[in-house]
Amino acid sequence: MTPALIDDTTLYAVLAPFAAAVVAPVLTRWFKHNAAWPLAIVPGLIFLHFTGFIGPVSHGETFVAAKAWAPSYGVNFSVYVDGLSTLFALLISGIGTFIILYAGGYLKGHPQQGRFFSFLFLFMGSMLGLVLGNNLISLFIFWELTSITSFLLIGFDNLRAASRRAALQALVVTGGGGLALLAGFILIISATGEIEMSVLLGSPDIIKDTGLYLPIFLLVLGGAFTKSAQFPFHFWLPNAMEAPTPVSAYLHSATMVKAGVYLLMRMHPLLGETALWTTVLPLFGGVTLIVGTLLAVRQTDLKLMLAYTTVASLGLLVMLVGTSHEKALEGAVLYLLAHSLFKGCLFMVAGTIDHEAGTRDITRLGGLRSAMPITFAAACLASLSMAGLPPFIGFVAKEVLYYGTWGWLELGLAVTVTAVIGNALMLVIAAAVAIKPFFGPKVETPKHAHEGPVLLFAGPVFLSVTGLGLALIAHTTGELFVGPTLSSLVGEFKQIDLHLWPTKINAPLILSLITIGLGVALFTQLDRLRSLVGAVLAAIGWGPDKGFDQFVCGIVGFSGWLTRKLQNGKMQTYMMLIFIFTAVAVLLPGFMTGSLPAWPKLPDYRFYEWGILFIAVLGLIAVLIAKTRLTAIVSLGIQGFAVALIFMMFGAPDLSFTQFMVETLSVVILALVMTRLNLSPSDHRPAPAAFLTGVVAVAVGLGLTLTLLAITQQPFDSRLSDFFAQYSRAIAHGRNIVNVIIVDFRGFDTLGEIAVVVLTGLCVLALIRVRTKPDKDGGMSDPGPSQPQKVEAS
Amino acid sequence: MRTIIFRTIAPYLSALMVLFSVFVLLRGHNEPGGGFIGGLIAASALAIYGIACGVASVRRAIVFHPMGVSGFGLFMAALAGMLSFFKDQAFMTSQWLIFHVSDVEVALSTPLVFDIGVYLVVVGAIGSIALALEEREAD
Amino acid sequence: MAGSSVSVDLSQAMATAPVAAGDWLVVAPSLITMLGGALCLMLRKNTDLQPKLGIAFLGALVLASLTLLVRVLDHGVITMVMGSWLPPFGIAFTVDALGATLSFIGSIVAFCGGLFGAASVDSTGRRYGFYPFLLLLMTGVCGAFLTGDVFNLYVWFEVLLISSYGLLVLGNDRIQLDGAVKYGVLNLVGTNLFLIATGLLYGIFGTLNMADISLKVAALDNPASGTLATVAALYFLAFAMKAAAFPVNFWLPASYHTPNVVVSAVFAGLLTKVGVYALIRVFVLILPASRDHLADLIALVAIVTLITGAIGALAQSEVRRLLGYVVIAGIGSMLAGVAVGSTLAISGAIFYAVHSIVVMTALYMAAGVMHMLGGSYDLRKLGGLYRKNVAFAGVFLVLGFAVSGLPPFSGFWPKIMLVDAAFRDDELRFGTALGAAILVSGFLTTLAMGRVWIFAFWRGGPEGTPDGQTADAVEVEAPQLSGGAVWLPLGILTALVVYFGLQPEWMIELATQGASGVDQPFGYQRSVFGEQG
Amino acid sequence: MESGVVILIGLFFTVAVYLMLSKQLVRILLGIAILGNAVNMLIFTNGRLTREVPPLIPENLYTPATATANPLPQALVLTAIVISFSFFAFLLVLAFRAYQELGTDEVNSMRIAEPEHDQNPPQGY
Repeated sequence: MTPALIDDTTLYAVLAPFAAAVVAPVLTRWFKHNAAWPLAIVPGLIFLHFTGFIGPVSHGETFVAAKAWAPSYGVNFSVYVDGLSTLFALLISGIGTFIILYAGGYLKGHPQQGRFFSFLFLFMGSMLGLVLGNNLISLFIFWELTSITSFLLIGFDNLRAASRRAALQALVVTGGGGLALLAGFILIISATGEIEMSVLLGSPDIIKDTGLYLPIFLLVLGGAFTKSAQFPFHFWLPNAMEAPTPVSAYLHSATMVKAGVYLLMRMHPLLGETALWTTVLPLFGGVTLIVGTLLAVRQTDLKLMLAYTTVASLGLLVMLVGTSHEKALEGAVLYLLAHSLFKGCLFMVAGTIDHEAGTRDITRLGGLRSAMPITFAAACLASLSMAGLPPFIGFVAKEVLYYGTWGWLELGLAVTVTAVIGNALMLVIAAAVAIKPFFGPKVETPKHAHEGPVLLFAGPVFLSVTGLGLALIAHTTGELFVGPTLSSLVGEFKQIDLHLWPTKINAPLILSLITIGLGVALFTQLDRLRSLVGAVLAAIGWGPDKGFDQFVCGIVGFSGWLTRKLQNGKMQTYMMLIFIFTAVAVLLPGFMTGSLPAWPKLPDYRFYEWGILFIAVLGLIAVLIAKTRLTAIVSLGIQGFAVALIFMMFGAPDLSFTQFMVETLSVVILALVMTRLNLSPSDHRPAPAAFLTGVVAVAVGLGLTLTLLAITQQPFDSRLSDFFAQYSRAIAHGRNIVNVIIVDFRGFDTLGEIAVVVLTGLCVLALIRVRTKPDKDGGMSDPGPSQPQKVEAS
Repeated sequence: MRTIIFRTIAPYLSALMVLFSVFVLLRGHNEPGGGFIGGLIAASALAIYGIACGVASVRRAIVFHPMGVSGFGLFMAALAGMLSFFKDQAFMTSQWLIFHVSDVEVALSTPLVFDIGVYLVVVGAIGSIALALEEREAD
Repeated sequence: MAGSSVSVDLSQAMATAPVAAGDWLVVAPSLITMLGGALCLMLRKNTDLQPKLGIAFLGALVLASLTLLVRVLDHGVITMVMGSWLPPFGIAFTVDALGATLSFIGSIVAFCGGLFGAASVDSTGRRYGFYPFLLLLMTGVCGAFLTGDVFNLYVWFEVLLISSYGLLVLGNDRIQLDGAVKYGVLNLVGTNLFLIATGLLYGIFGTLNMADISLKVAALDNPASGTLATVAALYFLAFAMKAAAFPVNFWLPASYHTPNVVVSAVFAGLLTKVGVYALIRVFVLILPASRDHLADLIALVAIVTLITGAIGALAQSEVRRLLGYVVIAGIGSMLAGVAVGSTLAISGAIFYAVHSIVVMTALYMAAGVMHMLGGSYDLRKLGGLYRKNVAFAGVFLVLGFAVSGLPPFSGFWPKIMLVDAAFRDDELRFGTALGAAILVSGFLTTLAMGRVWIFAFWRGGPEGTPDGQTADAVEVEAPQLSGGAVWLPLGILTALVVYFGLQPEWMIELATQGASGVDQPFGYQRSVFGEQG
Repeated sequence: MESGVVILIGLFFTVAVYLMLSKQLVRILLGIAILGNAVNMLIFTNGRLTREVPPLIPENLYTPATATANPLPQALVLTAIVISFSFFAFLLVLAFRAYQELGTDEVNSMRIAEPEHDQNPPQGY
């Protein structure tokens, strides 16, 4: 199955939403909310483009298209079209079309509607890039882009703290997982040397053979589980309900949260079917399924109920993928399809109810059946599918998945029981969502409820009807969508035979009946179940959601504590550390590499030369113990002049003169400054501090002495100086070699040096002439870029 | 400090020092000396003059702001190295113009111009620092 | 030649072949800025002319360094020895892809700083040398990037250091004086360590030319031991200080938030990167054996710098101080590249340096705009900026994501290159930990930048504004910002961030060329000494 | 020839570091001045020492008649002297201004840029 190379149209299809994102605000400015109609054409066309792949893909063909992006690093912008990516691309663009329409109605009149469209399109493009991505790096880029764009979408209602929190939470959780995924991908690339998914899939054992399977598996899982909200990372998903409903309907049906499931499905041929895979995935998936459904039961907010069932569904999908059993995988594909359709529809319904009635709390809703007949119909169809009743696609999915779990030997029973309980609870929620708001007596709602405009009901109707239609033509559905996708999952071409109605009474059918019975029973006890779950959660009193707050709060607090310890504001500490490192740097290598100098011979200095050295030492000691500023200044001068004499002693008159002048000027400036700077020059160092600083100082001095001795005991390469001596007069016309070096041989140093001198003059001028402005707020002044004019002193 | 004697001799002393500094500058290529040391001497001259007769009179005497002089010195030094551009040689390749004026050899060269630039930079910058500090002293 | 000279064979001492005018590009960045700085200084009192003149020279600098880069890419490494003296006797400027790239990006940042300064530096600031300081700072920066002589490198370090002192104290606020004392003393110690190491190196080899030293080092039997080991340790300490690597980074958080924000912006972009550049130049080109020797230590320093930097950012509520720590975290990434030392790692470090130069400058400028719009740098007092200026909010978001290393912005590519290189390194004891630290640091930075965005932009107003509402102050029309001088530089830099993110190929190629230029130094050496070298 | 001066240089470094580890700015400055001298002598010594023969070429010759002191380190030190003097002058004035404005000469009490009671950043979202 070598993929065929196709033209770039598919690449442009991925980029089209990004272009639409640019146009959207403009169109919205012109057409207001009706801009949704022209904008919806974009995903519509993308959908059409991908329908073209359905036929060939169902025959087992695959395609790639690629453009070089960063070829020096092996990164291409490339797509890989097979059953799995086609299914996802169709869901993303298909549901996306209706989400755009729905957003047009839902945010009608909102001042930032254009921006909202933009964000949606950006997200759509990222999602398409993700599911079609062939190059691991470009796949990852789109993966992170979905995190970024969902951050913007979830926080769209930015003035509310809850929205901001949810957005940050989504970013932190999915972004953090993304880093794990990146690490995993980089490991794959460096271990296998391959970067294209299609190539990797061509040799399924390539990762398992590297010996890095475990870290890669864990890191990829880290990405997938956070994105697909597996327990214990599930908490960000319900919180993301703070976003406007179109966002929830899109992100939580077929896109964002399915990205993790997509990744697991995509990597299944590479990472699946190992003991690790078939243990870890069912375990986390199962727990997520049960936790999700139970938490859903507790809610009374329509959107939150749906959000938690989304968590549960994702758990179910992960569990099924985790079995690595072919029939269960088939069930997963079908359930994925069914879930995308009914969940997308139900979210939109919830949003419409909220929009039209002013609330989405099921305890405050009722009897909307007659006021909103079309919405009601759509809600019924979708929740029947969700409940897993015939003749809907949800039913078909459930049959197949039971078949798969039941037939799976290892942990079949546990998985089946988990699935049954989960599905029963799912049925409870489905019933609650469809029945509570619409049936019963009419309840007074904040807004007078009536049917929404076509923009609002087009999506729900279409999606729910599709859910019905796909079930009615089950065989074709299986042939065109499920089979090809399953082929991608198992890594070989599969054709399946799907029926709506079971042909005989078998285990799955019985399990279905048990599920329905259990579900109906639980639904009658919904209120008691709800208070029970509530009581249990109250007893636990902690959840990962609270944990997130503690994490952020904790890390900020810890950072503050640590930073104030490390950067304590005391320059003495800073200096101390730096000189300790200096001492280490000058002492340690010498001792470690054994390059200590030989014991020095007593130099044959003359009497007066010893005298000069002695004066220098005297000056140093005097500076060290100086008690008054006059002695300090004078003794500083003494050591400086002694240095000048040393230069003279070793044949450096230029140096000596300059040192002499510089030292004089230093002393003069010091004296000028010190008359103003009223200092008590006695050193208030307590004995331990004096000892410690003394040790450091001696260590630095000793280290440098040893190094310098070692170097000067080696022979010297005087090539440079010989050259200068030879050509100083002959070519450069100067008899003072030092001066010739300064102005000619190494004149560029001097140019830099005089720049330093000029700058020093200017610095001092800037320091002295500009008068400090009084602080506005005592201490912590806040100098802005647009400061008031400073007073000048002269 | 500001005794009458000091104030009287300071201008002459300063003038003498400036003269000496120019001498040191010019002989630098062949004997100990050069732009730096010359500049430092001249800056000291300005400082002494300033202490004796006040900063204002120094400023009047040198016409330009010392930082301007310093900037000009830098400009000149950098330009001096660029002449070689026109001879297709590398930056700072020295150019010499040597001619004889009645037995005295006079050498004009880019290193000399460069050294004068150095001199001006040092006079300007160090002089500016000294004057600024002295001015601070006065108020 | 006049009659007073003896006959000498010039070709023994000097390069006699004519120098192509194009080779003068090597010194053009230094000369343009130096002449410009001198001119601005002479016209110091004309505060209206200063910005125009300064920006014109900075524009010329951008053009010159771009042309230089193009020429280096066409011709390979270019060397020009000042005074035409044969290397290693004269001072050589040897420009390879690494130096040319950094000097080009640095010039852009300086140009943007010059523009921004026209809006944010008042006439006193201009009078007391903003433009001369900025121009001469660039003399130092470009000189450091382009020179091929160790002592000359020291001189340029000092030029940029003293210019930075001037910029830092410009305005003389109390907080500035406080910051300047710490910055001044600590950095002076750093450059003195550099000078000591250079002096010792001269004592060992008797030469100062980098290519010459690298040849001599390569000829040694055991190039990582003896006194050379001490020199390497000193160089590492000195450059780590310059680069603000933990635990010798104190000067940066103590001072970067004190000056005028445009000064912080230019500092954040350029100063620390010069230290990183010097590390790459010295440890990869000249002392490769010492790098191998110190690799584990460098890796450890990189890890700690990455983490403490990001942690420090989380601990701040003053935006500029926060950004200061983000700079430090970025230094950790570049050090990681030096620690790993493969071509991929070095090119990652170079790309990261380019990214960091651009994005950090832009972020500080953005902080300045936040202050202009919101009246404060404090996260507690900021809020509602999203409502006040959406375009600016978008710019900030892009920069925030870029600095966190999220795609599709400039920080992403060097990050994956560095992580990849770290994971591949089998010799390094902390290879995996190093890669992980880069990722974790990015994660923490995301959190820090996300919090800035949430507080300063999304929130309705300063602390205390009721949930779901906007503060009255936010509703007030935003103050008129002085147009192009603010938005143009911010726009240019943000555009670069996006461009490097979406079209990384050019920069990856440049960085790879830069990296192979230092880790296979034949081209560099040949450029200095000709074929026989 | 070098050993005596080398030991003196070590002493210079020791005194400089000891002074720079003081908390009084003026002592730190004295330390900086001495550090500059120490570094200059270190470079000078690295070029090896020769007694009393300055690197000058006699008027009648084109190269020095005898072995002279090594001119290159002298030139380097000349550059370094001027630079370290510049920095010293700047820091001196800076210290004076800091004392004037901040009212203290103890570096540990200079806490405007990094205030002592620095609060943690805001919590919440």
